[in-house]
Amino acid sequence: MAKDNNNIATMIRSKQENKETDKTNKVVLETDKLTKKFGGLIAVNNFDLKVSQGQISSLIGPNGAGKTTVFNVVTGIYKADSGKVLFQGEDLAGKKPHQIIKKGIARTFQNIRLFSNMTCLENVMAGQHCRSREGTWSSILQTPGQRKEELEIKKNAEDRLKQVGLWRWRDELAKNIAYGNQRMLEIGRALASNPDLLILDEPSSGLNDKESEDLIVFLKSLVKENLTILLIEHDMNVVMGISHWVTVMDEGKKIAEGLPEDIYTNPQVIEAYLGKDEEEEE
Amino acid sequence: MKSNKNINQKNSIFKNWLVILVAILFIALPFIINAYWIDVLFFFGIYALLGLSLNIVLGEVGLFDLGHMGFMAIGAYTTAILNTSFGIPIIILLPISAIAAGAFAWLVCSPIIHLKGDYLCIVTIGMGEIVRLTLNNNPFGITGGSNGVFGIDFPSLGSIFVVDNSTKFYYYIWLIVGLTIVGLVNLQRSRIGRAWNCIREDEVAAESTGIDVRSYKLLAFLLGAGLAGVAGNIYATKLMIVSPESFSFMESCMLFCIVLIGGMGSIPGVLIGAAAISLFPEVFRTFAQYRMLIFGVAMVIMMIFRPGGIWPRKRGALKFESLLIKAGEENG
Amino acid sequence: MKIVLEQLLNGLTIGSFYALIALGYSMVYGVMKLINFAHGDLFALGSYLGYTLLVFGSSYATVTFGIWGGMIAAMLIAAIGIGIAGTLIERIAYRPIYSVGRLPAVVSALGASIVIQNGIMVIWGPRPQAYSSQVVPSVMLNIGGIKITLMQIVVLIISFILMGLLFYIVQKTTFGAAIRACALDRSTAALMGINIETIIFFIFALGPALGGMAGVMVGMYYRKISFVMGWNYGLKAFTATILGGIGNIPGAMIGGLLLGVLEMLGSVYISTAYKDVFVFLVLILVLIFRPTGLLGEKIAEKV
Amino acid sequence: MKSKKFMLIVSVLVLVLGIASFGVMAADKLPVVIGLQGPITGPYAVEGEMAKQSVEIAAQMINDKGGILGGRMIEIRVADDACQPKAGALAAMKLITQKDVVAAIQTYGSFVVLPASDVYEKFKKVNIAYGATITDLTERGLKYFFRTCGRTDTQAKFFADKVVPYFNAKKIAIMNNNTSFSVGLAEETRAALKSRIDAGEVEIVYFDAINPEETDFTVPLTKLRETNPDVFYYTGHFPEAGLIIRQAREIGIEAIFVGGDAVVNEDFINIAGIEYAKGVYQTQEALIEYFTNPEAMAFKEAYKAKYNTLPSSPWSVYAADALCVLAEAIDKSGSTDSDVIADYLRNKMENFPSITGPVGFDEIGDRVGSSINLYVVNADGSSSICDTK
Repeated sequence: MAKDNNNIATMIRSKQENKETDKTNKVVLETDKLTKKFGGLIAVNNFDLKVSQGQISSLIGPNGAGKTTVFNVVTGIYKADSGKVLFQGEDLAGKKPHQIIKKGIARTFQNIRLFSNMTCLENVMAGQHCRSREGTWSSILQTPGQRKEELEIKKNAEDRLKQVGLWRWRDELAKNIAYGNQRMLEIGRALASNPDLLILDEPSSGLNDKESEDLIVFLKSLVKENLTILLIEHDMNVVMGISHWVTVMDEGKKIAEGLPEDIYTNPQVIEAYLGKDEEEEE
Repeated sequence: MKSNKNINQKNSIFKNWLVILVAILFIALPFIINAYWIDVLFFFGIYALLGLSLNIVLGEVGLFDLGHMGFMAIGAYTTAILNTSFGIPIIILLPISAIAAGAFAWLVCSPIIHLKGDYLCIVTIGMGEIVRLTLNNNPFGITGGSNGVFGIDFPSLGSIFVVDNSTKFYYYIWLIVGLTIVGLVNLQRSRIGRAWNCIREDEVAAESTGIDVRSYKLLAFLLGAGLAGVAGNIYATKLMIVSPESFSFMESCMLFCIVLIGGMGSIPGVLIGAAAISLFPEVFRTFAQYRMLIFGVAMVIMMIFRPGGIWPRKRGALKFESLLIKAGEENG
Repeated sequence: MKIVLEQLLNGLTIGSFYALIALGYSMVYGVMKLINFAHGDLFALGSYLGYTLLVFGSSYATVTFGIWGGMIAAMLIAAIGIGIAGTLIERIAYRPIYSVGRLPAVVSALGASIVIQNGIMVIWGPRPQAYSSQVVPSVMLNIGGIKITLMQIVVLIISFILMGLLFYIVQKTTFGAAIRACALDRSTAALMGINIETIIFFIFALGPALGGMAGVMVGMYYRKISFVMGWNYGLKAFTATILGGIGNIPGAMIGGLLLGVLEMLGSVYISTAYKDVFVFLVLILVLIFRPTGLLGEKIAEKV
Repeated sequence: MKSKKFMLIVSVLVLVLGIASFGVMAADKLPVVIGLQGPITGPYAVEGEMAKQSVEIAAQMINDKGGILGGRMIEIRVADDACQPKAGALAAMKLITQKDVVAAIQTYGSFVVLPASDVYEKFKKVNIAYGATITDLTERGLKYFFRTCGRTDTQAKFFADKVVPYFNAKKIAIMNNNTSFSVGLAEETRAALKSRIDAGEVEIVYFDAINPEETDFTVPLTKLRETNPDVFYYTGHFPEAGLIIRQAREIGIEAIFVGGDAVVNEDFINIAGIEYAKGVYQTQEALIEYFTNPEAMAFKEAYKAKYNTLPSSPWSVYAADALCVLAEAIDKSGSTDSDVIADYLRNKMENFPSITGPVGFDEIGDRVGSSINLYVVNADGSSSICDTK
């Protein structure tokens, strides 16, 4: 554990160096007093979250804190009981998931949800669905426009596959590739929709150390391309290593937010999260 | 499944050859066989068309539809009633039947499309039964009750193109099946087909990937029903009579089997499934009352030994899938 | 008023048949997530088995047990026979394909259904058979102006006893708890030390056995049996299952009884010919507003 | 993998072709082949089975007498239509393509006869229907279509003109089972009664359909009971009729029960139980039991000898009739040509003594000279004719 902590400390240091390059603090995503109940259980309680443009924000908290529920509300899978979700100033209330991704929020899932019986390439091609528009008739008749668009989709998908390092698995069924690759494929699929904000639900869970490190490098490279990332993460190495901003959640409420180094030393957080749940990671 | 370019390339050529061979055989067949077998093959074509239409809903999108015959019935009765009462030519009624069946599907499926799996299944059964029972009860005296509607014309276009004998009907149906196959293969390779498959694989992920699940499910029902409506039109003109007996729940179950025996979402599979379901009973008619017994046993055995169907759809072959998209293909 | 009561009783009688058959669908579905399309035909087979027993064994059984005893004996033997048939079908047609998903099992089930239906036709012939009036007493009762047959009362009593018994087994015994556990989560149940094999054997024996008994009762109540009757009753019972919430055992009972009464209402207030249209419309409406049936639990989608 | 599939396809095609070649087998010179299209499988398999038995008995009888056309035997070739319109058209095609099939006896169920008769017509093959009574069938002006059974409108007229006065009935309930035959008879009856209704002599108090696949009819019957009819005319078939009479009596319907010509038979009595079946009336053209003409006696004897009972369906006897008629036409005209046979049947055949009495055909192919009677079931299960004048 001690070694880990050292590790984190180094990461924080390197983070501070990066600080200067941070972009403007324009807020991309904001939740305002968000509340979601399941029966009697209040999963998310008056939760406020801000995600700034071009940054990697993390949402952390012990199991059952309501992090994934926040994601699900933001991406439209659940409807909020009260409160607002604002994306680039626009209220997302009542929007369906497929409309929200079109607005520019793409996501991955905690327990990877790929289209298992489709190839990796097809998975990524499917990711571009909201960015393409050819209709039923042009598809049946295979009009030149449709053919052109399809080629573009394919070209983009191939680029994305190369970007996430899965080019060699392009024709393999998604269910047949290694777990770590599946994680990357899911990110690739989300990226294929050219999002402004990428929401990742525990991207490093199930990855080995090497893969985790690669993931960190990869996510950093994405931010350089002016992508905003919001992630739920349990792996403190990852959180501390890449986050610009950390929000801590417990029992549906926000208990702290701040720079990673502040959070790392925040006694409340340590008590709620690190203190209790360190052993439970994974 | 190894993704080896060379092998795929070979398969591609092989597959094309196979397609051409089968096509030639189908064109030549009426010159070899007698009228009875031409008719059998005609009904094989009808089942193939129906199987293809159900395959959109069941195979591509994974929606359990056990009332598909209801859509065909709408198409067939639209043709029959409009032709016998108003004398509208059959050819014009072909698209009208498709539209009527599609519109019906859209209307009835809109409120129920959110249902999951088996619940959707029973609702489609209910819908099919409602259609059949209503037709049987002769509402407003237009469906002729259990007698059905008879005296339907042949499809014709002026006096030059008249489909009036078994051979012509054979070519007629297989021409339409052929066109449908081309259209459906194109669809399979488009974003629409991909979206459908995504919904089948994982609805939540599909929705989050930007696919309007509800609309695409409805689209599948609409297209499937429309095609079934076309099949209904041709069926009605061939038999010159439509009666509710032809659209029973049992027939819907047989369509379900066509898709599953062939392989979900696989177009060659559907053709094989349709062949199995429509030719088998004819081949075994000599066994009289044992025929259906054998048929049932065959279905069970089939599923035990090839649960994925005879010719399941192959994935991982997107590279050579493009018969028409050739450019920029090899080096991505 | 009297008429309404009479109709209600009739509706309940036919509803109790539906309920008994629906239980078989529901139990199998609950544990296996499989629609056992052959179940309706097993019910018909039960009818024919009971018919043969009553024709050939009636004199012996009646001498030994009396007329009602003979009937009960026939029901029990038919139940055992159909229970065995049910497990056989599970072994042959379903077991080899559990691992490959649910859809192949649908085809296999339809195949099994066709086999049983046509098997009955081959063995007993295509003519409809009739339970003889010698073995089935026809006694009319007039209770406060309401005309009811003795057979109807017997059928209702037996059905309710059977349903009560099943309800007790499933809800109150450890074995029932095991079944319910399997229905919730088969793999976890297995980890908890529940023998899944036994449970599957049991549900595939008990469900069809109930159906078989319903078959004998239908034969005794209506007398006429035909080889295609399984398909009709099966479809109705399946509808009842869904109406109540598939996989839910009290749901199947309530769904069955409700369906019987609905049919009755439909033919009284709408039209006999449109009765089934009415029933299916009600089903669709129920599902639009309660997508998992009346007693079905709302499935919270885990994302 | 691929080659396996290829093999599969090839083998399927080989199978198809192989079987196809069976169809074009060379015709055997000796026997005269008559096709029988009937529902051998499916829900009405019982009708197909009996028709097959009856026709075979009739053929046997003719063959025992030395056959036709100077010693040629009659051979029956059966095609199953499962009582489906589609399969009906296919079965017709199957018989037609067997070049040695001279003519066909076809099938049970008007909605199957309709498409099948069109096929026969197109290929100029004489076909005689035995179990299809809806009026429209012969009204289509077909050249090769005949039927040995009667039409629903004759029966309806008989009910209106003879049965209603016989019982001196005022209130009439009519129930059908939603099959084409049954609805046809019910509606023709209503039409036939129209003049009396307009004159205020009778009243139709109940007119509705039931679903024959059901087993519980108490609800519609209770409705019927409330209308308190004098005569209850059921135009459906025996399987559900047995249930209906029993349930009707059990809920207290006292009305006279009259069945259409598909109601009363042995199975009906079994299902209803004799205590309810006795006293049931039936409008019926030809119950085989009552024919005492030598042809019928011989047929009954031969049938009983082989199957130990009489055919329970009224229709199968007409199938046997059709065979006798065809045999006669072929024998007398000395030809197996369709046009000659059709011409003989239409123009030359008159009062040919067949099993169900004298047979002749009118211009549109309907049988002339069939008489309808009212029968009543006796306490021992037998029936006797009522004197309706």
